[in-house]
Amino acid sequence: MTQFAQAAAYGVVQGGLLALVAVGFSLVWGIMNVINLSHGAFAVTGAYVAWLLNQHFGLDPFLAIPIVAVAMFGFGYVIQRGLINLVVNAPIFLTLLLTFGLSLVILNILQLLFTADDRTIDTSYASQSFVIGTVNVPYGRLAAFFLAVIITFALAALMTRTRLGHAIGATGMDRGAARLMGIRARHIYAVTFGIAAALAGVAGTMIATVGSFNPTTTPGQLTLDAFVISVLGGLGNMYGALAGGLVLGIAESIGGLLLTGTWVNAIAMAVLIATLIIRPSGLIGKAQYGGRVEV
Amino acid sequence: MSSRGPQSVSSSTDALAAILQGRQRTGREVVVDWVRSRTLANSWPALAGVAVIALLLGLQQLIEPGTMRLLSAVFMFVALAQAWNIIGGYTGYASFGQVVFFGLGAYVTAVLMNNYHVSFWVAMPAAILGGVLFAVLIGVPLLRLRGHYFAIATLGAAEGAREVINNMTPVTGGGLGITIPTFGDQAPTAYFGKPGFYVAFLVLAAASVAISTLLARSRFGYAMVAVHEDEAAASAVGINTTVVKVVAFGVSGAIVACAGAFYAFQQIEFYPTDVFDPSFTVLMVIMVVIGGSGSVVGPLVGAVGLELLSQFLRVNLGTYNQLIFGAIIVVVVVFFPQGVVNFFRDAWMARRFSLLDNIRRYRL
Amino acid sequence: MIGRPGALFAFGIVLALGAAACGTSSNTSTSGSGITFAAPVSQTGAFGQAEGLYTLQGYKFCVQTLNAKGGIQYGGQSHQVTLVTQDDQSVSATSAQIVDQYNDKSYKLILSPYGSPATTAVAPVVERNGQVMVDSNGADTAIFTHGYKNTFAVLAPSSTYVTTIIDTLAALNPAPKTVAIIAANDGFSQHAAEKGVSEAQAKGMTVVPSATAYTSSTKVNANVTDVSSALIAIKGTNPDVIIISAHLNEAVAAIKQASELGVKPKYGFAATVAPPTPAFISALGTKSEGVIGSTQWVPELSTSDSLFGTAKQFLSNFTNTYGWSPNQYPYQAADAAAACEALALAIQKAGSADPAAVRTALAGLSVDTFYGHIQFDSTGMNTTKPMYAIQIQKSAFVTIYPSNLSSTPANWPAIAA
Amino acid sequence: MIAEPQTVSDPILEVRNLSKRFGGLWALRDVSFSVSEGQIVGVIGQNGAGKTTLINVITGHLRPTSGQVLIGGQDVTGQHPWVIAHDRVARTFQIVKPFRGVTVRENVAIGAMHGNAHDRTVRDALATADELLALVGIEKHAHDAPSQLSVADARRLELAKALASRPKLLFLDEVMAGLRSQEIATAVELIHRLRDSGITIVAVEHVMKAIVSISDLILVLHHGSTLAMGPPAEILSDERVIEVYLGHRYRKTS
Repeated sequence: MTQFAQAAAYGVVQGGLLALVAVGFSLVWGIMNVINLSHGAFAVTGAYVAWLLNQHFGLDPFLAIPIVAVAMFGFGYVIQRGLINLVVNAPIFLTLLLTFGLSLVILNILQLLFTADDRTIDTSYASQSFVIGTVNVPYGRLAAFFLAVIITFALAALMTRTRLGHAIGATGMDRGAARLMGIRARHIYAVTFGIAAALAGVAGTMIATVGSFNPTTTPGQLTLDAFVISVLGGLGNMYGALAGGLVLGIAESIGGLLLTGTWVNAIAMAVLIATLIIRPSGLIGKAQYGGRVEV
Repeated sequence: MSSRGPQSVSSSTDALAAILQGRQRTGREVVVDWVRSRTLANSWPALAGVAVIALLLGLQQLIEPGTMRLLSAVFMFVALAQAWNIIGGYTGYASFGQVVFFGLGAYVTAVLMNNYHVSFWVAMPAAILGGVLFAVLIGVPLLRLRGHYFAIATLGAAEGAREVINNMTPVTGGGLGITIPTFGDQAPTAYFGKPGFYVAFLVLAAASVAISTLLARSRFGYAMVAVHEDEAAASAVGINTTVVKVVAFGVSGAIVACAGAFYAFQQIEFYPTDVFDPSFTVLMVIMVVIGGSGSVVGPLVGAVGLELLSQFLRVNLGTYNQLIFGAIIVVVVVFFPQGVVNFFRDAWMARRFSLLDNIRRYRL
Repeated sequence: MIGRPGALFAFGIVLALGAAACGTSSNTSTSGSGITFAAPVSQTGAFGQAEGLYTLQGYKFCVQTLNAKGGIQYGGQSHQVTLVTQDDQSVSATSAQIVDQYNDKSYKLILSPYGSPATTAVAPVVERNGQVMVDSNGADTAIFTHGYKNTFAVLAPSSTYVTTIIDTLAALNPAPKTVAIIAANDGFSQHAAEKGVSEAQAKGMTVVPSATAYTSSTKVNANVTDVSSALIAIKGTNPDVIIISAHLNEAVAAIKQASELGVKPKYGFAATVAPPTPAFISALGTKSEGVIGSTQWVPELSTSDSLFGTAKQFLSNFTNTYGWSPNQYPYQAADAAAACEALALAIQKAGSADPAAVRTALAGLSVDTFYGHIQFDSTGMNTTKPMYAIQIQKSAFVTIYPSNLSSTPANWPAIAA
Repeated sequence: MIAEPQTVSDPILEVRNLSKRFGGLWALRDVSFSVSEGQIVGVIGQNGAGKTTLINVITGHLRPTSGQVLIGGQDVTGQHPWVIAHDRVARTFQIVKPFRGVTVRENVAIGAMHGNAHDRTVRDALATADELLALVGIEKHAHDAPSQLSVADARRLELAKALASRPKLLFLDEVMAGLRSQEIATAVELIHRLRDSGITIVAVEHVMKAIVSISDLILVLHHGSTLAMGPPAEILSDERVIEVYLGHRYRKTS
């Protein structure tokens, strides 16, 4: 029972971290119909920015978040405006291939700059935990969890309450109509991708703080997680990533306790497939923006 | 109520009625007609195919065994790309988990040969059968999903299958890997060696190209295209879309499983992470899309071109090779979004070779 | 609709040209009395800028040193050595393909790629081609169970990685009474854990939560960054020491997540291959303090050879050449240099670079080197060579076992009570 | 069941109490009618009256919430579309659905090589396609991509595709919408020819004049329910139809 409670608690905070990884990916997919295979590369790039700030200026990773977000927004904006916009109307495979090639380029550059060594941002508190009964709740992942919740609600507010959000939503639903309303799709897409890149960077920073990262195995894992969570939660829904992340986090944590060895990974995939078959629109259901699903 | 209809049918002799009557031809007539219709002009793809195989068998006499191994890899990717194109290109169901058949084929072969000392020539057909059965098993539920959902579900199937193999340690060796006995009298089938595998993979590639070509020109090929374009319209003209999708998935899975069987025997020792490596799927997709999906030549060009390019860069650029490979993918996607082969075919027909047209087509 | 299979003929030509282009190696062989060592190395992919690079540095350093000392002497002549390498992109099948292509060029003397999986894939190729390989970084005992005659490993096999840790712990004061073992689901880690459990029991330690937990509840997938389920299985069993038989990712995750989950071993952590690498310290920061690791080589070794001198001299020369800190150096480079040296010594002994003669010489080799004693048993393993243990103290590797090589005492218990 | 004697008026299509609900909305409610072989039946109604839903449910593209569909006396309720297509039933789509990746000719050939009375080879199907393209008058576009067709020609392609599967019962979903009067005249003539060749036709139309002039029977749908059913003359004089559906505009134009 103690173990069960511990697994559940850890699953929740871990789920928050996973949600943080997925939220930007889900946004880009929902709005632009682009499966961004370089999402993990963006997260790791953000992690390196935070790591450099920490190494050279001793900046705390939480304080680095705004800087990372701004830097990654700029990077994402430029990549979308200068590159992805060139093929954004093409069938989805092409954007998929483009972002795959892009991630190869980014990750190999990172590898040459920083080597493939694992890195971490060392803080005195992130791996500490407070105790409730016999259950340990780690501060770092708890912070990531709250960050995920805050970002999700902030994003929801942005999408529903602001002009920018309406413009993004309108562009996601019908680009032609959006253009008639005077929305500059090129700019809006770039802003959307910039936001997603910034969110990826924030997720990367958190991963660097609570765990470790490298430019070889981390990015692929993050992209895969984001992919699974986005579908699980439901595409084009602002709360989808949060729901998907939490479900995956808790399922893996409790499943890992109940099943021996690494069977939990097989079970997780079975659950994913079952979800898709039974409820293809995801756990949350109806798309609130964009959410065009086509090949 | 009117009773004109039936009377007019009997009296009408117009063209429409003739069409509606249909063509009642016997199988014999069809065959005879087909044989008569064969000319040098319309048989040239088959002749060219035979000539290329002969050329490649001749080439084998000129090259070193290590180069044969490199070309074996090229042939294998030709088969994998053709297989992916059948489900992803023709039928329009983008499988992101096609490597699952590769891994299953490899493991069925290795388990049979290692645990039960079965001949490769029994294990390989068993691997193909396993691929087909698995395709039907997961295809029936998953092929109801469209687009991304199908993609992620197949990805999940591949990841899940790898974990199952990983945990069935008593049978598969799990994460400890598996070895096909090939030395001395332990070997159930004598190892092919590099020349043998060159021929084996060449035959596999040729067979996959032939299957793809024949499918493309058959009624089934048109059914796959119809399913790709519009399932409602396809089913309205009497195409059983479920059967078409499952069969296409099964044929694709069979080819990939067969490639996995040969690969397993060639490698001798391997781990689940080697043969369920998602980068095989990624390469299949890249080769098909960059070559040009939905055709026979596109995946062929994509597979040969990219595998040779990748090897060339690897040998000559050292540390920078994957960086440059990635950059080339980006450039090709931007300038040839419809695939290299489709671009040159369309450009040749329109006599207009403008890369800017390509960019204009898909940019925002 | 469906395109015509056009220009099929062109493919034959493209294939022929392409094959020719890809077959061209980036390095050229020397003529005359030169000898070529050929190695598939990882320059890109997972090991590209890490272990693969360290291995490559070890090979390069060895060949440079060899040539600077006049090459390999036999038959009254000196023979310069050329090192030929090709990137395998950290893919085992590519390693095997490269070795096959080396055979076309009559490169018969092979140095292994990095890691057990790649070495496992290359060994049968070497066997079939009549090449001979000295293995520097593939420790999985499974490599040596297939009766291959042409593969020789200078490093101690996987079976010693955890047993050495157990022996180290048993010699410490206080010696742990209970240990927990987390093991990755790969051959190398599982074999190491299996031997470790029996060694622990032989030393009177109890393995918690159970002796077979490393195959079930504390088994984790290789290369994962979340091992929380294994830690939760350990939580409550209160082991004195947690041993991680895995690679870098799992070891780093285990130590970080143990802190998060309040899984606190009474004395400290130990791990197999991760601690004696600079990356371990960079990935864990201050949490790497006090972690014990088993290693193939320490610079305090008393043996020496005419090529590299003493172990200490090797360390200072190598770290100067490649810009490493003498406190944080990659032991993989020492493995690699030792493999290269063993090959050179065998050639010298055989008086020939003929692979069959070199193979025979390797089989009968028995020498002391900077790396320790090198002698192969009938399966090709260097079973005479023990492993050692280091502890990370103030971000530096400190040798703590065996005691005769240790100048600084272990910081123990590593975790403050 | 006792086998009834075969008569000319034996219904080829019988719809019994058909209902279809989307969420809280009844797209079809308790619709019943039957069609005899050789008839032309017109289905009219406002936007959202349930006309297309009716075709979709009968041809198997949607499952009915309740009710039955019998084709040639066989219950086909809830069958897959291709099963129904194999009963020699064909349809066109209001929003044309050409197979975009292939030529106009191949589009029609796909129709001819599947279904119940299909051609056995691709060559035969292409020959059938050529004949049908000539029949509907777009033979000069045979090798074009469907996207290059005009609206009227795209509708012709849709019709040729449906005919290629050699139907006995054909559903036409607004084949005359958006056509100019000359084109409508051609279409009307074509529908007559189809019927004369033995095809039973159920045509959903907005273009009142044309459909009324050729139909044997008119079904008027209103909010998913049957408002009226009968011969054209009866329908045109039906006060409810005039008030509720046809409105003043029709009276004006006629």
